[in-house]
Amino acid sequence: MTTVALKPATMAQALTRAMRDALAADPSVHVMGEDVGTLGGVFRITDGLAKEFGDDRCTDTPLAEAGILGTAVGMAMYGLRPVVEMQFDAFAYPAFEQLVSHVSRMRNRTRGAMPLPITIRVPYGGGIGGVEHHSDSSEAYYMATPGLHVVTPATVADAYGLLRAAIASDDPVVFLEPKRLYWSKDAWNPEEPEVVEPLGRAVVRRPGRSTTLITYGPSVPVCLEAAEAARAEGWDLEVVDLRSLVPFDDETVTASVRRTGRAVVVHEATGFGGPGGEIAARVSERCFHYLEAPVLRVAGFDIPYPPPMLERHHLPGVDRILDAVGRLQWEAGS
Amino acid sequence: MTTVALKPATMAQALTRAMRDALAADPSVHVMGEDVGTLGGVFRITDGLAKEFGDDRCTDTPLAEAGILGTAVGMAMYGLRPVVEMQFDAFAYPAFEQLVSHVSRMRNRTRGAMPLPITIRVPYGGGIGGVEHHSDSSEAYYMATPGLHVVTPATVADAYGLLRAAIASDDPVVFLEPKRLYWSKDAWNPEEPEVVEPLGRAVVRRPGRSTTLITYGPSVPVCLEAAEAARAEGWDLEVVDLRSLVPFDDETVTASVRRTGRAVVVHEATGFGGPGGEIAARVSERCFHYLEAPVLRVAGFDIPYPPPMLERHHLPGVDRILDAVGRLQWEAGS
Amino acid sequence: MTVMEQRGAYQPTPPPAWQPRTDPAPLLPDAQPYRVLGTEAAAKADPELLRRLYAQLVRGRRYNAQATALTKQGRLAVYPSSTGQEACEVAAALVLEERDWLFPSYRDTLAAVARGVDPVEALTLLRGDWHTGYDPYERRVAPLSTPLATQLPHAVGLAHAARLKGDDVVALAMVGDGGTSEGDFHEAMNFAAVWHAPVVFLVQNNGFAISVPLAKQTAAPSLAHKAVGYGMPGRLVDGNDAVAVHEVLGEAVRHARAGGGPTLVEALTYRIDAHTNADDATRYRGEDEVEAWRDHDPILLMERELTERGLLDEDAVRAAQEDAEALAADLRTRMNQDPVLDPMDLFAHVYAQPTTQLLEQQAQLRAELDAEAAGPEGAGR
Amino acid sequence: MTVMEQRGAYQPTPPPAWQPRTDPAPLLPDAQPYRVLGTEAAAKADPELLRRLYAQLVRGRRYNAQATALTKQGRLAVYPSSTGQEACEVAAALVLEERDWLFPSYRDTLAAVARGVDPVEALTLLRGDWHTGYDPYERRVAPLSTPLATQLPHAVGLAHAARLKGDDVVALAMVGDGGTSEGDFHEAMNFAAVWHAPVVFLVQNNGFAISVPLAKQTAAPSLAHKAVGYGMPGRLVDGNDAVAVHEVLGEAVRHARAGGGPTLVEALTYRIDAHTNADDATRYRGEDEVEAWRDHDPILLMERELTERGLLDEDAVRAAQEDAEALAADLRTRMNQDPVLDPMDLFAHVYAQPTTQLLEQQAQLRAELDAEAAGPEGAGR
Ligand SMILES: Cc1ncc(C[n+]2csc(CCOP(=O)(O)OP(=O)(O)O)c2C)c(N)n1
Ligand SMILES: Cc1ncc(C[n+]2csc(CCOP(=O)(O)OP(=O)(O)O)c2C)c(N)n1
Ligand SMILES: [Mg+2]
Ligand SMILES: [Mg+2]
Repeated sequence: MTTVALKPATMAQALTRAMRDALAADPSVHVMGEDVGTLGGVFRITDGLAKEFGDDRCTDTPLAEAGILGTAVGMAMYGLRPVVEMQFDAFAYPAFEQLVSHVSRMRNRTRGAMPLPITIRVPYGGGIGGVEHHSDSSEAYYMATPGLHVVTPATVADAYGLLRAAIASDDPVVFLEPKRLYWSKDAWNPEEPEVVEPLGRAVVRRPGRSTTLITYGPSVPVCLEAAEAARAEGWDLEVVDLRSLVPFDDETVTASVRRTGRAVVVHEATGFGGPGGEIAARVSERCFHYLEAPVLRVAGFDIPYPPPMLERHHLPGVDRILDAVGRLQWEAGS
Repeated sequence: MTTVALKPATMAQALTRAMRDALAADPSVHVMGEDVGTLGGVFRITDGLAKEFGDDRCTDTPLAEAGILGTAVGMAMYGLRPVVEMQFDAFAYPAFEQLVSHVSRMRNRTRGAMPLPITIRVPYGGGIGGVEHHSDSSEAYYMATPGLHVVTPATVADAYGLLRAAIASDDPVVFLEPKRLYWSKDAWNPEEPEVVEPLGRAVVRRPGRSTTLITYGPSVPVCLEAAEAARAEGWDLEVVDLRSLVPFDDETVTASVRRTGRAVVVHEATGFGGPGGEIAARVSERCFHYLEAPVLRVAGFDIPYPPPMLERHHLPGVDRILDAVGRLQWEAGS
Repeated sequence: MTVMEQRGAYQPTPPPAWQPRTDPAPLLPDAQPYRVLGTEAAAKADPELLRRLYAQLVRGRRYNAQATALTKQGRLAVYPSSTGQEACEVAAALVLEERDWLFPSYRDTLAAVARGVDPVEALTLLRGDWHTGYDPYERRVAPLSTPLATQLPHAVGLAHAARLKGDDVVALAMVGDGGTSEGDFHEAMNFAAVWHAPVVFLVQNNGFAISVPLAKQTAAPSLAHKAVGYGMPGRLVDGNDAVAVHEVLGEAVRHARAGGGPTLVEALTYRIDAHTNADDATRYRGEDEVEAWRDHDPILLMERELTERGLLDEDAVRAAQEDAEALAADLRTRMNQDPVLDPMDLFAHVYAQPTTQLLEQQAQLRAELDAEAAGPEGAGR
Repeated sequence: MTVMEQRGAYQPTPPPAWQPRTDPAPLLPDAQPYRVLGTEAAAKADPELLRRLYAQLVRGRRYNAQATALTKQGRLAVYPSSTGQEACEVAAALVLEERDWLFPSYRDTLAAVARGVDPVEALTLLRGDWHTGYDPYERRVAPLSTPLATQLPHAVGLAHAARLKGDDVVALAMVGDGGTSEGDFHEAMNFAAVWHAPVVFLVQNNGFAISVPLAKQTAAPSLAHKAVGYGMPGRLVDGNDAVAVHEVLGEAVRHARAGGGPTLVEALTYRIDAHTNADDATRYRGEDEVEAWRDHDPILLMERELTERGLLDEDAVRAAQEDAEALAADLRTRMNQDPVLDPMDLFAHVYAQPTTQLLEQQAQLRAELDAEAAGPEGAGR
């Protein structure tokens, strides 16, 4: 336990610090992407890295996402650990073939001879008033691609710890950064940053007894807020922050739902074919005899991400979550 | 009812015939892709079309999938109905950005002013001894993309009818052709081909009472075989062929599962994050009080598609399906 | 004869008899960008055209200023200004016939406006009330494209389709220097050349892709040198010289319309403002560099020419300014009204027919909104 | 100084003072492909090299024939033959030092074999027992790449990484004419030039991408003309002239190693066999065309030269043939044995540590296989 006083820090600062520490600790770590050097990234997450480590270690690339990820593959083949920034969620799509056909499969293809320790940072999700193509939640694509880790922090400390763990991982990690939490603050001591346990562990953010909210990334604070609001209804909600979508922490999730008997999966991504389908399906499978009511999902609608002025209608908010929780209680009573 | 004698035809022939009839019926239909012209496609699905309609109507494109789909978008903007062939499942990935960022959203983006009636034919799935990148089941990616229809036939008649319906649709349709059913035969009269009802309707391929197998495409014949084999165990399985993954026919599926009380989702695609998650989740949600046991999934393992000599271990076969069905019966008895 | 067959048959030929498939020399750009203003060529320029371009430049500059001001007032979510690039924006719009198509990138709202799109509708995307605010078929302007270079194959496909239908329609597609690095740029150029499609590619090389300068984007002698690698002509033009851009683009459009195939035009220009209002350009470039380009400003160049030739009287200046102010005033007024939004639109245009699932979701939102409207009690749980 | 900074700073310059960033002239390919055999240049060629290349060509041809035969015997799932292209395959392997890297495409198993990869391991992908059959680090040969052109950025990244580490390693990447149409080709070329990476791109223009002839693939004067658009030299070579290919590639490799940056080499060659054993080439090309190329066969050209110069005695011919036969016999023998497969491998290499989910699935398969092994009773149904 540290005795240093905790100062509030933003998730953005924690991410920057994680890359800085990784660059300092391991000469094979290289940061690359569009505008990550001189500018420090459009979200300033790589701010100062080029200055401190030089543009060979933090590199402005040409504007071509497949090229960025494809060259990162080659760099990883030669023993480097590239940390790639995709400028926005939707701008990772041009790199999809490299991701699916190579990044995710190279270890398997070569029977383990050629692992690719690449971290692919993707600012994702909505709620920041972004115009079209700047607010996608694309995690379903990554979850459906074996060979990738898919990780997303919801707190400042996790942002640091999970990014360090991602960079240290010998497997490729898609590291999804919830854009709208970039400026969220937590008490966190950047002088003694906490390194979290290995990737793949969910955490109970708030213990509760009546229903489990299963969520991750940008929806974690929303669920915590909903849990607070639910007290007025007499509901004691448990909030599980998955942190890692792949690998999936069945143990933590199953234990929680077996305890509460009810579950709602909450995420911003489109409902149909989205991450919640997998989560709800495996919870239903593993907790069938414990469930008092069906596992419900509160997700983005099955529509392309809406324009800024309408996004509030699309995003799962406290009310929609409480509605779902309410429907579960009714089911139980029926 | 037709009185013409039915001759056996292959799914490949039905698909060719569907394009031929569409080209003949509508001058705005254009077929395009790699090797679709002179060669007639690597699977010969476009055989004879360039000869009959000229290379302006059936065009060999340069080797660039994003270019193919991107130019098809422009052609559709000008009132044509492009029918694009992606040579293999994994070779559709380079076109992912065009598909997700434009094809799926153009109607929405323009408030309906600019629909894109593009059919994207993708031979998919395994079981044909294909080397790496030739056997992917990529439907989860398409299902997670609002704005696309996702359709896949399992019979010769459906191959014709659904492809005609896809080409006639004013929305973009990802038309997934199960490679290993290309040479499957059915009694089908090419002189009087049957046009099926609108996209989006599942069909009960085999009625049964004890459990519903929910499946599509290449797994339909496997499920039918499993249903036959199950009679030996005294199980009467119903087989639902979804035909259309998007839109999803909740009505047919829900009705079936409510009747049988048990369900197994079967597909080749990777289990985790695959189509079965969505299907199982929505079935569980809608049939909760009717279910005697959890909805199970029999799917490909959570691994990159294996090499030909090992693929039989990966693909859901009759035994694995019956095992799952067996587990459900046990659950009910417990 | 089919459109496809016109390019002739192919015989792979063993090297002793091998010949280049076309003569590369005419496809290479000149060593210096083409210029008209301030050179001898200016004497030949049509005074009417000069005046028209001048008025459009003034109008464009004002439009950029007004749109930028609207971001400060919170009326636009973001605005990527084309200040300093008005010559390209305006010329791209003016060279086209009504039946032609313009494919703008996200920075090119001005080109759309110069082609006749209502500025409020052109700015809808950046205001945030909907994505594309105009009907693309009305002025034949494709939706503003945010994913870089992805609009280029669309332009090729559209031009090709028009040719297949026998229409003499040309598509002009706009892209930035950064966008040329994307694979879609390459694929579009190649399809255009192979299909001999009537399309003109206008690269506005404004020196930067956000913070990334051209030297980190390409090592080519010029971006116009890419053309020969596709078998199409590459042209280099002073992008701040509206007359030169108009002439080079006009030639390319006529060439395309006449069945000569595509052209790649690189216009050398400069982004005077930051990338968008949200960007801080001082992080990556010095003010001296910006100053050098202010001396080469498109309006300045035009004014000099017009003045020297005695073509710019006070009336013309006043008329141009009044027109520009009218545009700005109208824009201001209308953008200061809150847009009327219908959340139900979210579901209306996903498919031709909404799916049952979408209808369910629409009903859910409807109910939520009704509850919200009914006040805290109605909304209560 | 950093690797990145070496290219110099950038100043966007208003057009009156604008200059091309490099001189395009030296980047353009010659009008005719470079040839040595049968020309005066041949006199200067090292006899030892000629003999070595000859032996490798004979070996390569035999390898192609044997691999094709194995498809007929059901021992290979599919084989994309490089018959007729052996000069490129062999030269690509021979120009490299041990520390260099080769990035083959799916057709280039011969190049891998010529670099020392065990043929059985090189053919694993096409046999179907695993994907990559060899350890890429053993001979520094990247996995054969099936998705076209996707290996090119890998080669650039690896070469760049080597340079960052201070190693004088060169990467040579192979791609077909069809592959040049892909966006990844463009992005790789551009990254290589901007990063000044020590990489050599070898395009084997064999006239076809499956059935699609070059004229439907590009309208460029030559594929080598693409280089100038990236700011790297483009070279055109007779791809059936092993000495010429060896020389041009060797120069490019030395240039890259010395810090001169990347080169694009287009080798004009011809795919004598069908695309693969599963293809029917008569559907899209005539036998006369194939015949013309048989007269320009790489082995024939080399034999002519060696004979004329009295460098080819019976012993050398016999030695080459015996070596080739030994390779073929060994390949035949080993490929006729059923490979030993472990289905558990399916789960072993998805992640560094298998996930709990994968361990569950592995256990499931293990149980199924045990039941299967126990016979119909044990297997249940
Ligand atoms: C595919 C894609 N990647 C990244 C972005 C993010 N982005 C928006 S504008 C921009 C720079 C564009 O530079 P350039 O093409 O030169 O156009 P300019 O902004 O100078 O007009 C970037 C990287 C994007 N819009 N699309
Ligand atoms: C991205 C991608 N698209 C399509 C294919 C299918 N395909 C395999 S080989 C081939 C033709 C390749 O032609 P070329 O690049 O000229 O190489 P060659 O076969 O002549 O050696 C095609 C289209 C593929 N492998 N990868
Ligand atoms: Mg720019
Ligand atoms: Mg070829």
